[in-house]
Amino acid sequence: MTEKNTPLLDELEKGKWPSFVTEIKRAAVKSEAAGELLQVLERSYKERRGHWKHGGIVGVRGYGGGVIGRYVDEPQTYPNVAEFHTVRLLQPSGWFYNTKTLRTVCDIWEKYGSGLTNMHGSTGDIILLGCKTEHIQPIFDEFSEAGFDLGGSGSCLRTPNCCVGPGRCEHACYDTLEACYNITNEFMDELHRPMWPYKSKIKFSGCANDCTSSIARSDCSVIGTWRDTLRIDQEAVKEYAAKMNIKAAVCDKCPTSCLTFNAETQELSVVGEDCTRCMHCINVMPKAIQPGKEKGATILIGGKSTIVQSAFMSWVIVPFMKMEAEDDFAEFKDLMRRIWEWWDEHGKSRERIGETIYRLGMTKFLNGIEVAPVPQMVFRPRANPYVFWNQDDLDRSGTALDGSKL
Amino acid sequence: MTEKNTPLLDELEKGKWPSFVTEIKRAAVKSEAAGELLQVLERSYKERRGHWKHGGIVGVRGYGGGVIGRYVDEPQTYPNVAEFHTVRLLQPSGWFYNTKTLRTVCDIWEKYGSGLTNMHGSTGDIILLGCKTEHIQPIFDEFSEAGFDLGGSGSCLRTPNCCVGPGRCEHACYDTLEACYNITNEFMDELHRPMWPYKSKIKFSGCANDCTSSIARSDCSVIGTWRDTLRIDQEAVKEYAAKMNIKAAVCDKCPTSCLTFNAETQELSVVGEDCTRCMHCINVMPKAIQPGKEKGATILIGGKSTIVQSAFMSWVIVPFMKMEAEDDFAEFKDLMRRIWEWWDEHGKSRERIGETIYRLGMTKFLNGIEVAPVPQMVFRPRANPYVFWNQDDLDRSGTALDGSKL
Amino acid sequence: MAILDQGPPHYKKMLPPIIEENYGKWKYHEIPRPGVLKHVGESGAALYSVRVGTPRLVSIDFIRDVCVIADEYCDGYLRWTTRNNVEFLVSDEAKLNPLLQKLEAEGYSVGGTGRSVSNIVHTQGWVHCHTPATDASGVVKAVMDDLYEYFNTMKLPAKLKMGLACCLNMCGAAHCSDIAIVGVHRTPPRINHEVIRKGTEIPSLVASCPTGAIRPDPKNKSVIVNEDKCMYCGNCYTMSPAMEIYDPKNDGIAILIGGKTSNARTSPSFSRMVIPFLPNTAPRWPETTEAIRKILELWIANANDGERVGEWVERIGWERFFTLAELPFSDMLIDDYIFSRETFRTSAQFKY
Amino acid sequence: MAILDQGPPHYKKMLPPIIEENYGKWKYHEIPRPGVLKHVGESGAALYSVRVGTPRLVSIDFIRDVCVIADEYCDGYLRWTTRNNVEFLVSDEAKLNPLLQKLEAEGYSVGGTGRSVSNIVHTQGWVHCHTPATDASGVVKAVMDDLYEYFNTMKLPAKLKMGLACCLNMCGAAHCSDIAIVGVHRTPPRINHEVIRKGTEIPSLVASCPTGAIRPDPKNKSVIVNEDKCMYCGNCYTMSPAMEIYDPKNDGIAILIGGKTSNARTSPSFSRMVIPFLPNTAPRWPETTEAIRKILELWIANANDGERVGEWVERIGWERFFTLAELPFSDMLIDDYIFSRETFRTSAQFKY
Ligand code: SRM
Ligand code: SRM
Ligand code: SRM
Ligand code: SRM
Ligand code: SF4
Ligand code: SF4
Ligand code: SF4
Ligand code: SF4
Ligand code: SF4
Ligand code: SF4
Ligand code: SF4
Ligand code: SF4
Repeated sequence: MTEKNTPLLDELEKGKWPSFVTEIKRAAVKSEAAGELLQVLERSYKERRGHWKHGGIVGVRGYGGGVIGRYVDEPQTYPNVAEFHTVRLLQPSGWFYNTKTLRTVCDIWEKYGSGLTNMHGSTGDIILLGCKTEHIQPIFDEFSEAGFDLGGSGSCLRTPNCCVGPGRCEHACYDTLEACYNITNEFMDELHRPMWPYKSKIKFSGCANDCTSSIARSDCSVIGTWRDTLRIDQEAVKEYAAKMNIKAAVCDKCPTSCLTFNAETQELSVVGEDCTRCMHCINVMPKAIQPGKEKGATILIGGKSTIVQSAFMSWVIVPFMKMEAEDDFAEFKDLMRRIWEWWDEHGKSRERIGETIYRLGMTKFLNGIEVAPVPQMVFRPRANPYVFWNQDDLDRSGTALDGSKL
Repeated sequence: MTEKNTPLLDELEKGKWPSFVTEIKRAAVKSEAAGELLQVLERSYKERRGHWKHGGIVGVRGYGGGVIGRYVDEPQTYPNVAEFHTVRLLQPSGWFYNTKTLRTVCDIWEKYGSGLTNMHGSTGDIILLGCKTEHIQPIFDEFSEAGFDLGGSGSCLRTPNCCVGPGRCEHACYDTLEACYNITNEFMDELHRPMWPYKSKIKFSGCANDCTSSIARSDCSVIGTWRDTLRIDQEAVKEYAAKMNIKAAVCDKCPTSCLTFNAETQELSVVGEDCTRCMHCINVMPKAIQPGKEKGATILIGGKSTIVQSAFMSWVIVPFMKMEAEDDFAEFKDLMRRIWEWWDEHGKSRERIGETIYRLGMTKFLNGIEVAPVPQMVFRPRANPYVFWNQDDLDRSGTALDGSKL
Repeated sequence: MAILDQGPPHYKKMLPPIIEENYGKWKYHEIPRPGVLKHVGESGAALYSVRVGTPRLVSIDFIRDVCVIADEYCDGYLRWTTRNNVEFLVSDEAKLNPLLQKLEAEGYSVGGTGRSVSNIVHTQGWVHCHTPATDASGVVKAVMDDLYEYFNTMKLPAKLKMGLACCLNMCGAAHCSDIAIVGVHRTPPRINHEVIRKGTEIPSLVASCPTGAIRPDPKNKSVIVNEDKCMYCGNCYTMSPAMEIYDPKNDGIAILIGGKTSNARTSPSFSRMVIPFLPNTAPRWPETTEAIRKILELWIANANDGERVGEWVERIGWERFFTLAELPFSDMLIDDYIFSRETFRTSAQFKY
Repeated sequence: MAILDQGPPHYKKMLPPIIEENYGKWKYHEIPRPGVLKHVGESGAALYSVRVGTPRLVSIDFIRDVCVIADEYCDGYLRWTTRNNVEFLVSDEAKLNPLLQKLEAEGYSVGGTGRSVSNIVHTQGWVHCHTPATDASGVVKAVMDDLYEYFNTMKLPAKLKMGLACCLNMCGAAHCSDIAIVGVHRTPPRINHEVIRKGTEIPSLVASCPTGAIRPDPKNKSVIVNEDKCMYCGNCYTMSPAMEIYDPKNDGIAILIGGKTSNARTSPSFSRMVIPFLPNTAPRWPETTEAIRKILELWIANANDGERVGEWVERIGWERFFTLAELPFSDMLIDDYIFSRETFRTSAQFKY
């Protein structure tokens, strides 16, 4: 390995925050590719531009994605990163690990790759950063052997992810870890064999705090909620009352003003039907308030980032759905199949589902997936009177000249 | 005049609200056209459809608009309304009249027309409803003689209107009556000779209560406001305090929570810089609170109704402009000329200015009319990063590789 | 020879002396009783304005009648409001009650001030326009008759501003009203190819369609309408008489609510559709009057003090409104036009 | 032969016994000190999670190091968070302090809980992508170094969630962050006609441009870019390597603020641009760290208790924010894309 100066990058080893430069240097001790990456990067820092080319198509037998091809723009100068592909591995739900599993990842990656990883990629995968084309298949084979599988890339279902949920959170309204695991497994074909207009993402958050940012980061956002009324433990309320101003910190910030703290009785009451389950009061007083008993999730569709039509946030399609392992998440899976089918049929190439729905109208989408419209889907009804009518509706509502129904 | 049955319309003479049917019948006593209108209308009520055709081009010498051509679809059956055109007359500012003027209107209209009017049209004109083609010029000549002029129609400046303002309202922040009068006179050519892509409207409201609904109903909305802080008369506050709950009715409803009522001192205080001049507190306590001293108007552009791109409300272009008769409203007139010029150059046929700005971007518009962007123009900045850069800006902000400015 | 460009009559000639004297120097107002405004100047002078409802479509006899009254009680001065009400301008307090008695005796409707229903801003309808989907004056008459008790009292939670437009051109500017009554067509235009060939500018006609439903048919020297794309806005008919769109069986009324234009408290807002269709049951539109009354009474029963319709609905949430109003929600109420996205609920917050 | 479609490793195998036992039965949590979460189950059992910052781009040595620690203090169990922090899962309270001491001794960064700055969600940048307008890891390092005092304390008004994306593809999903750092190009793509001719699918390339700036040039078997229409999104470059868009002199960073994704109190919201450009001054981006610190300190000084950045700005108004922040407002910050209309101030309400 050639030792080269990296004065600019060295600046990024200063300071208190852990340094990725240090990490690359550590990898470089064992990997020439990692060493060369450092040089390419130093050059980028000097020239203020990237040096990677578009990825060609690389992959493993049987799958259409899971590996991102990457090539340096001057292969002669940097032969060890001439090919420097990324392997995406499906992470365990909630990014829980035992050390044995992690060491297996390290060992296989040490054998074939740069020794560099992202824990984790922004979509959720274990990202193995930098390997040669010839090693892709062996890497996959060994990981497969060890119980791993590839994540998504291309126009397919991307690797779903989920919040820690019932694993460690009192707020979880459904089993995010199981849902993510079960549903990822259900849609293996959709994940591994790109065949849609574009990518599609699912993220599972156990409650409206949305710790996976699913509403912004996924085409389908599954956000835990409840149908009945939140539960208040008045004893615990009194304990909180002793140390905080419940009215100011909780009641006054409730978006629907449906909480009242009675200073005299020291009791907190809620108008259940007005609560929009925003989680605020529960967040501030987790010992005293908890979600209702009838739990499930809201399903929202359409989230994505900026390109092309603007960033979209997901919007409500199903206000409340039971999400139960007992019935194998059947209702959700069934819905997703209908949604993807509709999108597959109507979406243009490189058009995310949110954009397709926006282009064709929510009405067409709802009809297509056979979901009945409810006011929860919108903040407010349309302001324009540009309604489409079909013959059925006309027949039902038209009036003959004598005033009788048609 | 043939007496005919109008059983359906007769139903609309019942009830407490004054009846337009009664009015048509009154006119029908003297006007055969009004009598026939009644019959056409009865038929419309029976058949549930209109019986008027598209207007042809009718008008007076020297003007391109001011009269709306209207023809019945069965001229043989209804010869007296075969031609039934509308004449639009410019109303006096604020729809103030002396009875002499009104009688003049009646007399001339009795002579030539149906004797039916709209007091007033939705844009503001005196609407004279129904006359023959041959009478248009004589009607105009006589009205002209009597000091009247035609209003707008077609792709021109439409008849501006204004609220009662300083004439009878304590809230008026500028002289709406004078502004409307003066500015209408200034733009006589723009009003009488259609030459733009489409219609353009101006409405003048003396304060943010916007009693002309200018923000929704006009391409240019001139809404009175002030620059300094509203004025509070603490004695009057105390009087109100005796009969109402100031905190609940005023302070709690202030959109910026900038009002505080001190129950002890019975005094009301405002954080002037936080006030957005919404008028609420002044509306509720007009004896105690009044606008600041430095008065003027906010200029907003783009309002229009539904067709084509959706209804638009006007948006802020100039947060504060002095509107003074002393300087002949020079700044405003100058701005309007620049705005119309830009629109005339860039607007498509039948495209309201709000739509042109939306299509081309506010940036292009602001540059075109040489108005500097300020944050008051938007509720919030852009969410997408799709910024256009020009060479000047690049030159100012680019960086050479050694880190120095370009 | 007519004088061109002389502009409107000068308003100054129309102002009663009390206004000339107190011009721009009004201090405050009170509403001593429904329909009567008392404006007090810095000088202490008091002007009483008595507001009288009109059908807007009036005969010259009506105008002459009010002139007679104005001469007797107002020194010959009166005005009209932005909502087509007459205001008698009384400078002499002694004449106020006599005027009110006179008006009562003659059957005039005094009201429309403060927390009341005022006159409905409206349009031509079958009386004078070529594109209406419903009548204007008739619907307004039916609705105002029904709501009369709210015109001559001030017992509403807040002002109620209504607008009616007989077609989507919205000449009644109903798009920002507390309650908007909008005439709607519901079937595509019927093309009269003859008329088109006789001189319609086809490119303009094609361009007029907001949804791109019209395309040229060069073979026929006419156009074709893709009926699936048409949402019956009638803009093509405005452009060309060849695109007749009225349809007695299917035209009718849509109700939108919750708009406002004042900036008081909340920013101005658009009205939102809550009923996509009510039939054109002339002469008295009972379905429409009933639907409006129901919404209005729900608002009265549920709004906080001073809350306009839209402020109330926004506070409780539109989903709750539909439950309370027992109105069916359908896909027709979901926006699918250019700015639809901002109406989609991009939030996990909602009521059931 | 590899097994296909076997899916992710089963999470159940990764859960420490205390989690298995209290799965779905957690009762509440506390944050005893920055970086430490204490979750208490209905059973009374307590699980301590110790959160440690990472650069995300880590070597296998790093992973092995944390494994050693997890073996010693956590029975071999640990997890990563949605923001790329490691969480050591301590079931035995006795091991908590020793673990914290160990982490301190080894130089790990404990923090990121509650009202702190957590790790910055970010992307590849110059390390591994072909379209970046700036680096990812380097900027993050510079910013986190600068804000370190807010990572290992909980003295902010509320949580601060940052995101970085090195190009408009926004892989860092920065579009709904309290503070978003976005790499931006500012000059149009340079067309390599050779490469296009060699096999770019021209219709797709043309279709890829959001503003319609690209049109086919059949004569040259290539395309033409209307530079006036190009806003440098780079989508064409994503489609085809022939449209190179990096530009060392003009690439840089834009700052957007005020987004959030939680539904707590307010609905999720997009971040909004407040600084259109800061230069790419590698290796430590001082202009960027300074700009962010200024905004952050302004927020600290002015926000109410518990108010996220966007909640604060919406309360005071964006116009006031620009005044307080002393940031220049320019036309670049005014939206001119599809949903621009909803950003225009259609109201007479504003602050000066
Ligand atoms: C690796 C990763 C960034 C990271 O450092 O973590 C990544 C890297 C790339 N993304 Fe991404 N995206 C990654 C998460 C995201 C996310 C965030 C998320 O999933 O939560 C987004 C925004 C959310 C969304 O999906 O809208 C995202 C939005 C995009 C887009 C724009 C998509 C759009 O519809 O707007 C592109 C462009 C494209 O697909 O052509 C893109 C494309 C790319 C490509 C493949 C570049 C390209 O055009 O070929 C990048 C490969 C870089 C490389 O060579 O390593 N990436 N990408 C993330 C995937 C890791 C993983 O699998 O765990
Ligand atoms: C008379 C009047 C209604 C009334 O009963 O008061 C009216 C009547 C007509 N309007 Fe209007 N508009 C009238 C005020 C309005 C308003 C309200 C306003 O000005 O405050 C609007 C909505 C505000 C706006 O400008 O956006 C309005 C928006 C339209 C439009 C749609 C314009 C748009 O950009 O969306 C059209 C269509 C057109 O211009 O082709 C239209 C067209 C028409 C035409 C000329 C029909 C046509 O297409 O030929 C109507 C003639 C009816 C007739 O024969 O009497 N009218 N029109 C109003 C004018 C009276 C006056 O001068 O005082
Ligand atoms: C006479 C008139 C102006 C004119 O030049 O003709 C007028 C006159 C007054 N308006 Fe108005 N407004 C008039 C149309 C409007 C309109 C436009 C409209 O109705 O189409 C609006 C905006 C409507 C909207 O928001 O949708 C309007 C929104 C207001 C408001 C704000 C109400 C609110 O809280 O949202 C006030 C303040 C108040 O009443 O507290 C106000 C207040 C007033 C005051 C109290 C002002 C004053 O101190 O003199 C006047 C008596 C109001 C009353 O009737 O109780 N005026 N006012 C208009 C009477 C119409 C009518 O005959 O009913
Ligand atoms: C560990 C993690 C989930 C995971 O599966 O990895 C997590 C865990 C918790 N979150 Fe979260 N959140 C996590 C990412 C998020 C995200 C997504 C993100 O950061 O990209 C969000 C949405 C961000 C946004 O709104 O923009 C998020 C919004 C919240 C909120 C709402 C905050 C607010 O008021 O807006 C709460 C409630 C609270 O803290 O009061 C919350 C609360 C919590 C609680 C207290 C839940 C609990 O009772 O266990 C956990 C500890 C929070 C803490 O750090 O103080 N969590 N949380 C994530 C830690 C990321 C990190 O390393 O910093
Ligand atoms: S989204 Fe809710 S359930 Fe999931 S970790 Fe966050 S707070 Fe807990
Ligand atoms: S969850 Fe939110 S809406 Fe419901 S009571 Fe608590 S703070 Fe209010
Ligand atoms: S807009 Fe203002 S100034 Fe004009 S009449 Fe209404 S309240 Fe008075
Ligand atoms: S005018 Fe409006 S914003 Fe200003 S103090 Fe009064 S209520 Fe508040
Ligand atoms: S709303 Fe339509 S139908 Fe009614 S007057 Fe205006 S253009 Fe004519
Ligand atoms: S009615 Fe409207 S949508 Fe239908 S064809 Fe005509 S212009 Fe197009
Ligand atoms: S944000 Fe852009 S440059 Fe950065 S990793 Fe994603 S695609 Fe590549
Ligand atoms: S950079 Fe974006 S806007 Fe410019 S040509 Fe390419 S796709 Fe079009």
